[in-house]
Parts: sequence; structure tokens; C-alpha cells
Amino acid sequence: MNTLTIYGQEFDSRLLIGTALYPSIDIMRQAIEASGSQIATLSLRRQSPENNGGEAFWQIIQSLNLTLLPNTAGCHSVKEVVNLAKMSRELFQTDWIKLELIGDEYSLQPDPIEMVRAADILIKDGFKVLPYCTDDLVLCRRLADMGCEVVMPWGSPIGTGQGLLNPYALENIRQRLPDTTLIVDAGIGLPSHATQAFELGYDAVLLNSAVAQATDPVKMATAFKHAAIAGREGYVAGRMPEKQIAQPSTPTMGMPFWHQET
Amino acid sequence: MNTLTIYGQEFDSRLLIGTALYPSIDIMRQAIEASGSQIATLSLRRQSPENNGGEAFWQIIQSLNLTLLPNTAGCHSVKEVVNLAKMSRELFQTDWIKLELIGDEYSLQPDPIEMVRAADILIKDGFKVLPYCTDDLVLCRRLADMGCEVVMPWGSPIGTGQGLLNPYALENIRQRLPDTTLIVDAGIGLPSHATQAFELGYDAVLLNSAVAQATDPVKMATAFKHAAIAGREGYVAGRMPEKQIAQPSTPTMGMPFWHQET
Amino acid sequence: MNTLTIYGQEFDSRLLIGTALYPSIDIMRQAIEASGSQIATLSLRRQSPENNGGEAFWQIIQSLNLTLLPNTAGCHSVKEVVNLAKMSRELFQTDWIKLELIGDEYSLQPDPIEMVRAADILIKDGFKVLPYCTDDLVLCRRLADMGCEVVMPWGSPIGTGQGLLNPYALENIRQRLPDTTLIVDAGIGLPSHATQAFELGYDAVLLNSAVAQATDPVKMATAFKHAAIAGREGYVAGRMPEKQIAQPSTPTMGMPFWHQET
Amino acid sequence: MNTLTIYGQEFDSRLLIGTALYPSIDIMRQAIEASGSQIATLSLRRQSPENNGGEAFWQIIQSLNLTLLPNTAGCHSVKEVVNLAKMSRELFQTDWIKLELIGDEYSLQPDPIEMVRAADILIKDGFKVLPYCTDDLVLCRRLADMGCEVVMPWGSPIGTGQGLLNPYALENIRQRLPDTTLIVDAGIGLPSHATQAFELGYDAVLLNSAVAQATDPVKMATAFKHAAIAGREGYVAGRMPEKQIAQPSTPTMGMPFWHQET
Amino acid sequence: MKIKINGELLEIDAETNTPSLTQVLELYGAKPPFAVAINGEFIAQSQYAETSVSPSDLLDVVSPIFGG
Amino acid sequence: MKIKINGELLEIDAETNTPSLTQVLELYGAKPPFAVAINGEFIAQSQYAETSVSPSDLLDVVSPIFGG
Amino acid sequence: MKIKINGELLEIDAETNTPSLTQVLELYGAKPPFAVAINGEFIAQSQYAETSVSPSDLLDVVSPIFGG
Amino acid sequence: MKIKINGELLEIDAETNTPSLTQVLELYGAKPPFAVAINGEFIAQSQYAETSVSPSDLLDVVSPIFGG
Repeated sequence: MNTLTIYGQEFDSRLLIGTALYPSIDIMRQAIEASGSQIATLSLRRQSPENNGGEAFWQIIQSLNLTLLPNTAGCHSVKEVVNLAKMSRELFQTDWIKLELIGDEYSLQPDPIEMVRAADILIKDGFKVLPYCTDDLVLCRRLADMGCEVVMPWGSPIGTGQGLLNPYALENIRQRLPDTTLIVDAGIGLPSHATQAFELGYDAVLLNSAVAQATDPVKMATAFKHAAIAGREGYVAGRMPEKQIAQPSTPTMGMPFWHQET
Repeated sequence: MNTLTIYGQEFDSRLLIGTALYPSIDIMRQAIEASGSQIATLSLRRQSPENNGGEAFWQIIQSLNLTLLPNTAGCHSVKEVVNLAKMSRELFQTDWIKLELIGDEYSLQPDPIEMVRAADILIKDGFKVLPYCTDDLVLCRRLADMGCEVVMPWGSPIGTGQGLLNPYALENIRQRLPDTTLIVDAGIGLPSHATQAFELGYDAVLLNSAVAQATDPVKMATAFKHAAIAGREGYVAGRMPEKQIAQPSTPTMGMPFWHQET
Repeated sequence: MNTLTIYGQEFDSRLLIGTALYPSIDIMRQAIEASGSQIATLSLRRQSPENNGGEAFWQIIQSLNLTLLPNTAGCHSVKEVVNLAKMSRELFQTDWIKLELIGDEYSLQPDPIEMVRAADILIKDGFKVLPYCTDDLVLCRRLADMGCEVVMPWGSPIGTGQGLLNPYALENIRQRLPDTTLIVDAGIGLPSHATQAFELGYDAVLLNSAVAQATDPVKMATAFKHAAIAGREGYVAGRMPEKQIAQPSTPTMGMPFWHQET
Repeated sequence: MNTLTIYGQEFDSRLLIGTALYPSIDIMRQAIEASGSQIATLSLRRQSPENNGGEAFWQIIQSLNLTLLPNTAGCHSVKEVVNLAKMSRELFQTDWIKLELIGDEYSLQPDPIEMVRAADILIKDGFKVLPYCTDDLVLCRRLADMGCEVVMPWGSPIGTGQGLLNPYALENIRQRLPDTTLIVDAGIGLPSHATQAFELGYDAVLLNSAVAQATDPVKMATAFKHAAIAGREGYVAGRMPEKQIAQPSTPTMGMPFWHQET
Repeated sequence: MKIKINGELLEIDAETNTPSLTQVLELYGAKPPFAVAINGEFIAQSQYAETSVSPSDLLDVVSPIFGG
Repeated sequence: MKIKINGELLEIDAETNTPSLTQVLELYGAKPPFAVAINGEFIAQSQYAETSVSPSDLLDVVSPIFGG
Repeated sequence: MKIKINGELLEIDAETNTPSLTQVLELYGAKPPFAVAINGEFIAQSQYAETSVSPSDLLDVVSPIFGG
Repeated sequence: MKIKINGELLEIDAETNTPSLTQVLELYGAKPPFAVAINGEFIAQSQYAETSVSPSDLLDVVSPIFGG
């Protein structure tokens, strides 16, 4: 089947999109629509007069009828993750949670040790966990073994747009976890990065800055929509074998002008 | 304008496709249609009982009503190139010619010195030359200065599918020849390679083996159709700035649980 | 100071060398001497008639008067690591231990979660731990915070010789852990890989297969000896700034033949 | 034989070094000595009160008793190259000439077409030509066929220090021109770049900025001296086979703690 | 009494010294949709009425916001 | 007489010793579309009639084929 | 009695049914240098004499070997 | 008369209107080692004496300098 499966739900689009950093809420809306994404990430923050915009945001999001994926971005401890997750579940009426437990302020890298503890608690509490993790195979497998049907290794640090820094590691994870839904989360900067992720066999890509911070976010969203199709179709179609020596495409047989002496 | 311009003609599709190496003529036809290409390369070879299939091929090609781009593949001398070009012009009724003058049997690399001489003769004879060349800036500029409105540097050797071996050189050519129609010809193996070429600012991509030798050529053609759109739209949309340090997408302001002591 | 410091001990050589996989014990001896290494890794295995060679090996090793670094290679659990470490300490009379806790049979990748538990126990038991780990910053920092004065991220999987798969990650670790002795362990295949590790600021390199499995291990050991010096000296010397645009080395001023018209 | 052969002359050092851009003439002298180079490049410019320093420079150079390799840097035409070459031959009493014919102001890239014409004239005039060229195989072979016993493709543009932008192309040239002395000229920025060039089978490396513009040129010269030895020895020693799957170095046989149930 | 909500001190004149969370949220003027934690522990809506707030408590009242 | 066409010798019994290219192509049975070169030099269709072929000539008759 | 040492069963005729580790190693013919574990737990040399081995025990006797 | 040497005009009061290159170099004060070109064409030392310089000529007098 050529649909994306996340905890039993099927989706036609293989792009998960973030809702942050757009020039305006209206551009966000247009970009999300242009991307064709059916799943969007969002978060929870303290109410305050300033983010009354929060209400406008919430209206728009509901109107787009997307599947929501709340994150625990900004959490630095198991306790913060678990409680923010519970608040999300109640407010967004979903047991999906993008587990994000930051282990380093500069790289915003997930903490491989603490996040496993958090995932364990959340899973036992009935959450459907989508963990944002590094490209460490043992960590990814452990999360899968614990019951994460989806695992989301990074391509490169959040918001850097450096693409896939270690394709070898990502490919390795794909080969070793054939039955897990794998999503490249974070680091995507260009459409070709997304296409490459699919060519490595990844099931989906989650991105935000690459679209939101493009000069023209709506057009870039369109670009990524096609990039996802290109990569997925290309993966399913089966690439030509890579060769070290050149191979003529045009046949040499029947070449004119060549007459061996008689 | 978001159309591809080749010697004054406008095209919606930015994919030029080869007609060789398909499992069957029918798969070739389906793949070309799936790719959305409006320009196809082909060649001339000696008539012979064996390639009576040549007739079937010719029927199909005409039925697809494509713009034809005859090549001089297999030519090793200026004289061969010039005469094969003239035969093509008469038979295909077009003054377009893909100039291919092989300088090395193993890498099938164009000969930078001889091809310039050939281009000079062809241009003076009224041809519209699309030269297949290496990623040498000085060579590309010389061809442009001679009157080639299109220049086609390789990504990697023909049929290797290694992608863009030297993106720095290709980007350099793009920046220095802003007014020339630039096409990456040869070496494309994956959709992401094509997408990357467009992200570097190239106007089009010419490929053959990547589609023809895929496990499922028709599906792969679809993949490349989307890859071209993804790359071009992404280039026009303007990529996000690449960063060395991570940048949070979700806002940190208003993060719950953080209470400084009072 | 330009010496390598490991748990307070100073060494002139920045190459740590393995003792396995050599064509013969004599070639091992010659290669170790040629490499200039002052620290060699070794292990413990069950006594058996077959490995009586073990005695010959042990004689040679003692005669080379090297600092010994016993490893826990092959261990898959905390218990195995801890007990093999204790056996090593008693037999080799050293509290140094190269902590290796395999988390995956195919990639021989360390287990980031279990190895932290093992390190904790060993440190509390008085061991000086040199952990072999992945290039995960949070993991490396955690090991350093626990009391590992040396941390040894991999370049690529053991025995693959693929070099540094993720220089960005390695450089990041270096910048964030300025006071920790950092050693690239595993994955080195070529002298240039070692040189690059030093250029990234790493204090030392630990390798084995690259020398032992070379066609001429002794000559390759010499090569790596120089590669380490080249990389370290180059790092200390401070590299030239990398530029995007060409810069003439020979001065243009005073160029003959150029006469502006008068 | 493990010496470098240039037009029949043998050299122990495989590093050719430039004499430009040093903080001072004295540092230049120390750096050249530290590098162990036996061949140095230099040039000719108009006499003028300003470059009276030229005399000091000339004194030092003579005192170092190096083999001199005059270049034609800055020349933009065949005529300039040929006449500057003749002036060099008379003044420096050598028929060696580093042929440099710039084809582009920004990339300082050699002109592949004009340089062939210049080489032809110089060779017929009795010069021993060392052409600085791009990594174009056909161009390199043509120069070799014309009688250049040494060919010097670039790694990347002069003074950028980007290293080897296209190792595939460079390796290809090495394999196809087994009997030509091949030197990587231009683009070297780090010792590991030089080491890599030798690992690809190149016979020597010519550099200038990487040493002259280092924070400590003398120390960097030492670094490159070792980098050249490391790369050359490593090439001759024969690298270990690169593998995709990890291979344990420590034997698994005889691992303690493993007892199959009885 | 004073309670800390979302990092700021809120003056509440409640009859009792331990008002219910329901009262506190009303006085705070929390706008739905929102979720609540006291001292970092999530409190389910169903618990608001029977949860009493004491001066030392730290409250968080959160709402949806964009995120990546 | 014998003429070499597309690398193979073709036996032609023509009256003259120098038949026209038109005749030769007919005898060879060239199938349109095709283009022709003699001794590596392109010959335009318009020249077929007035071009005479001699035994030493090397002819190429080419047709469309797939290419990259 | 039978004891499993380094994965193989070793027949030992010891007076007692629980010989000391010292005796067992002697009978096994362990060559120094070596280190020992019983049931996966390291036993220090100083403990050999007072450590008694029972039939169900699994012994490891290890020696130095090359390693990476 | 005026001659252009190394891009600058040099005033020379020579008897003749076409002084020899030897004279010109002397007047210019060329410091050895040097090499010379007139109008972009190399002139060998052996030719200095018999080479006469005319006002329209462009001279280059070059010396060693550092280079890469």
C-alpha cells in the first residue's frame, strides 16, 4: 500500500509540517494547504495577553481539519515531558505525542537516556509516542521495542537546514527496522533533502523551518509536496544500479563512418 | 517567466528525456508520457535488417509529438560530428543538435578542445547547438560566447548515475553565466540528484538511464517529473538560510513549569 | 603542552593501537614499533590449547613495554562488562579499562543507555574508564560529567575503515567538551582519516584494522605515525581561512606586458 | 623507487612549495626549510623601487639551494605565457616552467584550450613544461601525449583551501595516466587534503597558501611534511579493504560468560 | 492571598485561604481551551472543583500555540 | 561492381561503372526515412541524382534510432 | 564430580564434593597469567583458597589475547 | 626622447633617436638579475647591443619575485 501508516491511521501525504515561524498566520495556512500535509505539529504555552494571537492560531488550525501532533518541545526533564503530554492529551483530545526531550541547549539534541525513560512512562500511560531522536540505531531499536510504532531520527540539528548529515546511519536504521514507520525529523533545508530521505526508504518527513523561513513559504510548501512524491515514487520504482564506469545510452552498434579496411 | 527557454522556444516541462535502454518500446512510450517531457533525444544509426525495430521506434516517437533533439553520440572527431549533424538536420527537419564529441572511451567524457572546434563549424552552418560538456567554467563560457544559447555540463559520467560529483563547479558556472540556459546532462541517477541540480539554479535536466534502467521505468519517470518541479519551485521560492547552530522552531517564551524563585 | 594526557599520564605519541588481526605476531610487533604508539589495546579470552599462542603474544607484549589498555570487547551486558573489567584489572595490574558494551551485532555499535550504567559502576569501583561510544554529544557529555576524563566517539563502525562519517557531530563534541581528552576510536581506514580527526581538534586516534589489515602493516604503521603528527601540528598551527573565491598567490602588481594606452 | 621523478630528476621530498604570501621573508625561509621541500615556485615581475625587497627575496632563495620552478602566473594569453617563459629561462637558467594561463578572473581557472596551444609552443621550444590544469581527464591526457612528463590538475581553485573537490575525477586521471608524474596543484588547505591526494596515487603536491597563510606557517610546513609522508607511505602500504558491515577486531571465540545450557 | 500563576503573582481575595482551582481559574480569567498543572503536575479538568489551591502553589495554565 | 554500404560489400550490376546514388540506394533497398554520407561526407537528398558512386566509395545510410 | 570450565565439562575426582577453587584450577591446569570468574562473577586471587566450587558452577579462566 | 618602461614614461636624452637596448637599460638603471621584453616579445641578453629602441616601443624589465 502506498499510504503512510501512523499507529494504524492511513495518510496519503507523507509530509508532516510544523506550524511555527511563518511570517503570518495566513501565510501559515496557505503553506500548510499547499504542502498537502494532513498532519501538523503544534504545542502548548502559557496563556498571556501577548499570545492572544494564540486564539486566532487555534481557530485557523481547527478550520484546516488536520490530524494534530502536539509536541513536548522545550522540555528538559522526564517530569516536564510527561505532564506536558498529559495536558496536550486533555486539551487536544489526542493520545498522539511528539516526544521531545532536549539534552543540549545548543544543538537542541534529544537526550538518548532520559527520552527512553519518558517514552516508557508515556507508553504505559496509553500514549501513542512519536519520539524525536538521534540517528543512533540502538536507541531507535530500543524505542521501537518499547512499543513506539513510529521513530523519528533527526537529519541534522533543528532549524539548521543542513539536510542529512549521516545518510549511512539513517540507511542502517531503515534496514534494521523494516517494520517501523520511520520519519526524518529536523534538519531538512531543501526539497532535495526530503527526496533523499525517501530514497533511503524513510516513510515520511517532518519539517517546519525549511518552509516557514523560505523567502516564499507557500511556493516552498509546493516544492516539498512534490519532493516527497518524487522521493517516495523513486524509492518504490527501484533506482538504476550506480556504476563506476561510464555506460553509453545511445547504441554504438551501427555507428556510421566506421569502416574497417578491407 | 517560469517556462524553460531553448533557442527562443518555450517549454513547460524542465525535463529532457532520452529514448534509449528501455525494456521495451511500449515502456519507453509510457515512461516518456509519465515524465511529462516535451523534448526527447534520439540518434541516427545505419539501417539494417536487425534494427527494423527502428521503424517501430520512429512511428512511436512521431506519435508522441515531442520536440526532437538529435545527438551526435559516438562521434570521436569533428568531421564525424559535423556530418552526422547534417544528416540529422535533413532527416529530422530540425537545426537543433546535441553536440557530443567523445574524448575518452572509458569515461565517455567530451573532448573540451575538439568540441569547441565542432561547435564553431556547426554554429556557422546555422545549427542551434546544445553542447554536452564537462563542468569546466572556461569551456562553458567559451561555448556560450560562441553562440550556444544552451550549455549542458555533466553531473557525472554518462550512465553512472552518480549524481552531481562537483556541485561547487556547477554552481560556479550558474553564477558566472546568468543568461545562458544551463542543463545538467548525464550522471543523474536519483530524483534527488535532479532536484539538487535545479536548486543550484539549473534550468533543466537531461536524463535517460535513471528512468530507463529503473526497476519500474514508468513510475520512476513520474518520480522525476515531480523532482523537477520540486527543485525548480524550491529554487524560485528561495531556500531558508543554512545555520551552524540549532534554532528552536517552537517558541521557548511561555514555557510552563519554569518558575524562578521569589 | 604538546603531549597527550590520559588520566594524568603524559604520552608523546597520539596514536593508540590495537593488537589484533595482524598476519603474524612478529609483524604485529614491528608494526607497533613503527607506529610509535605507547598505548596498546588487548583483551581477555578463555584459556585453551588452541590459543597457547596466547602465551607467545603475552611475552611479546610485555617486551614492548607499552601502557596497556584492556578492553571489554564482546560484552553485551553491564554484568559482563563489569566482571571482565575486574578480571582485567587483576591480571594486567591496571585500573584503565576501554569500556565496550555492544548494543548491536551488525554495526557493533555501543549501547548508549547500558554503557552509561556500566561506566557508573566502574567509576565508583575505582576504574579509569575510557568509553568507546557513538558521536552523540549528550552521551559524550554525560560520560564526561560522570568522571570519564577520556571519551572515545567512533568515526564509523568498527573495522569498516569508512573514516569519519559525521565530522559535524565530532567537531561539535570537541567544541562543547573542551576539557575532555577526546579520542576517535573505530572506523579509521586511511592515514588522511586520522589526520582529519586531529584537524577537528581530537587529542588522539585509536585504530587497529587500518594497520593490521593493510597489505604492508609495518609501512602503514609508519604512515599513521606521520598522519598523527601532520594532523596535530596542523591543528596547532592554525589552518588558513577557507575561501569561496579564488585568491592569487603570485602578486598581480608589476605584471609585465600590461600597458594602458597613453 | 620511492623518490619523486620530474623530467628525469629525482627528489626525496614530494612537496613542492610556493614562496608567496608569507608574513615575512624570514618566515618564508624557515617554512620552506621546515617543509623539507626541494622545489620552490617563484615568478617574475617588473623591477621597481617598491619591490627592491625583490633583491632580498632573491638572495634568500639562492641561499636555500632549491630547484626553482618559475611560473607564468597572471598570464592571460599564449603570447604572454611564451614570452614570460623565455624570460624565466634566461634569468633562472632553467628550462622548467610551470605553465599557468588563466582563463577566468574569479576562479583563476586555467584555460583548457589556450593552455594546450601554449604548451605545444613551449615544448617545441625545448621547455620542460609542468602545466597547471583542471581535473579534466581528456585535457590531462592531451598534455601528457604532447610531451608533458608532469601534469598538475587542481584540487580546487587557487587560494581557496577547499581541498579536493572532485576526488573521483582525480582518481580517474591517475588510473588512466599511470606513467605520468601527477601533482595536485592548488586548493590544498589542510594536511589531510595533501594526505588524501597521495592516497589517490598522486606523486606530489604543490601548495603555498595553506602554509603561508596559516597562523604559524613554520609549524604548518612541518605538518605538511609529515602529511606527504603519511599519504605516500599509506598509498604504497596498500589500504585495508573498506567494508559496509562492521567487523570485530577482538576475537569473539573464547569469549567468557557464554555457556550454552546443557 | 497571593498565588503564582504562569510565573506571575496573582492577588486573590477569596473567602477561604484555600480556594478551589475552579475559583482560581475563574478569578484568573483563564480562556478556553486550556489545561492546568499545579507544581508541575497535570490536573485533569474533572479534578478542578475538588482541588484546593494554597498560597505556596505554582500554577500553569497553558493554551495551544504554533510549534515544530 | 561492388560498393561498400554500411560496412558491407554490396554487389551491384549496373550498366555504367559509376551508377548514380539514386540507383544505388534503390538497389540497396534503403527504407525512408534515411540520410546518406559518402566517404564520411553528408550528401543532401537533392544531390542524389547527380551524385555518381564509384567502387572505392564508402556509403553510409542511416535511420532514426533511440539515443540518450 | 563434573564441573564446567570454559564451556567444557571437566571430570574431577576430588575427596570432597566441594573442592576449593585452588584445587580446581590446579586440576584444570590453568596457566598463569589468568583470572577467574564463577557464574559470571569475578573471583579475586586472594579468594581462591576459601572459595569452594560446586558441581552446578560455571567457571571461566581467561588469559591475555590480542584485541582492538 | 621618451620611452615607456615598465608602464612608466622615461625621459632619455640619447644622441641618436634610436638608442640601443643596452644604453636604455643603463639609463633606466636596471638592476641584475633581470630579463627584458620589447612590445611583449622576449629579447635575449645577447641581443641587447644590436637591438635599437624607438620611442613607440614598450619595454618590460622584470626581476625575480615570490610566487605560488
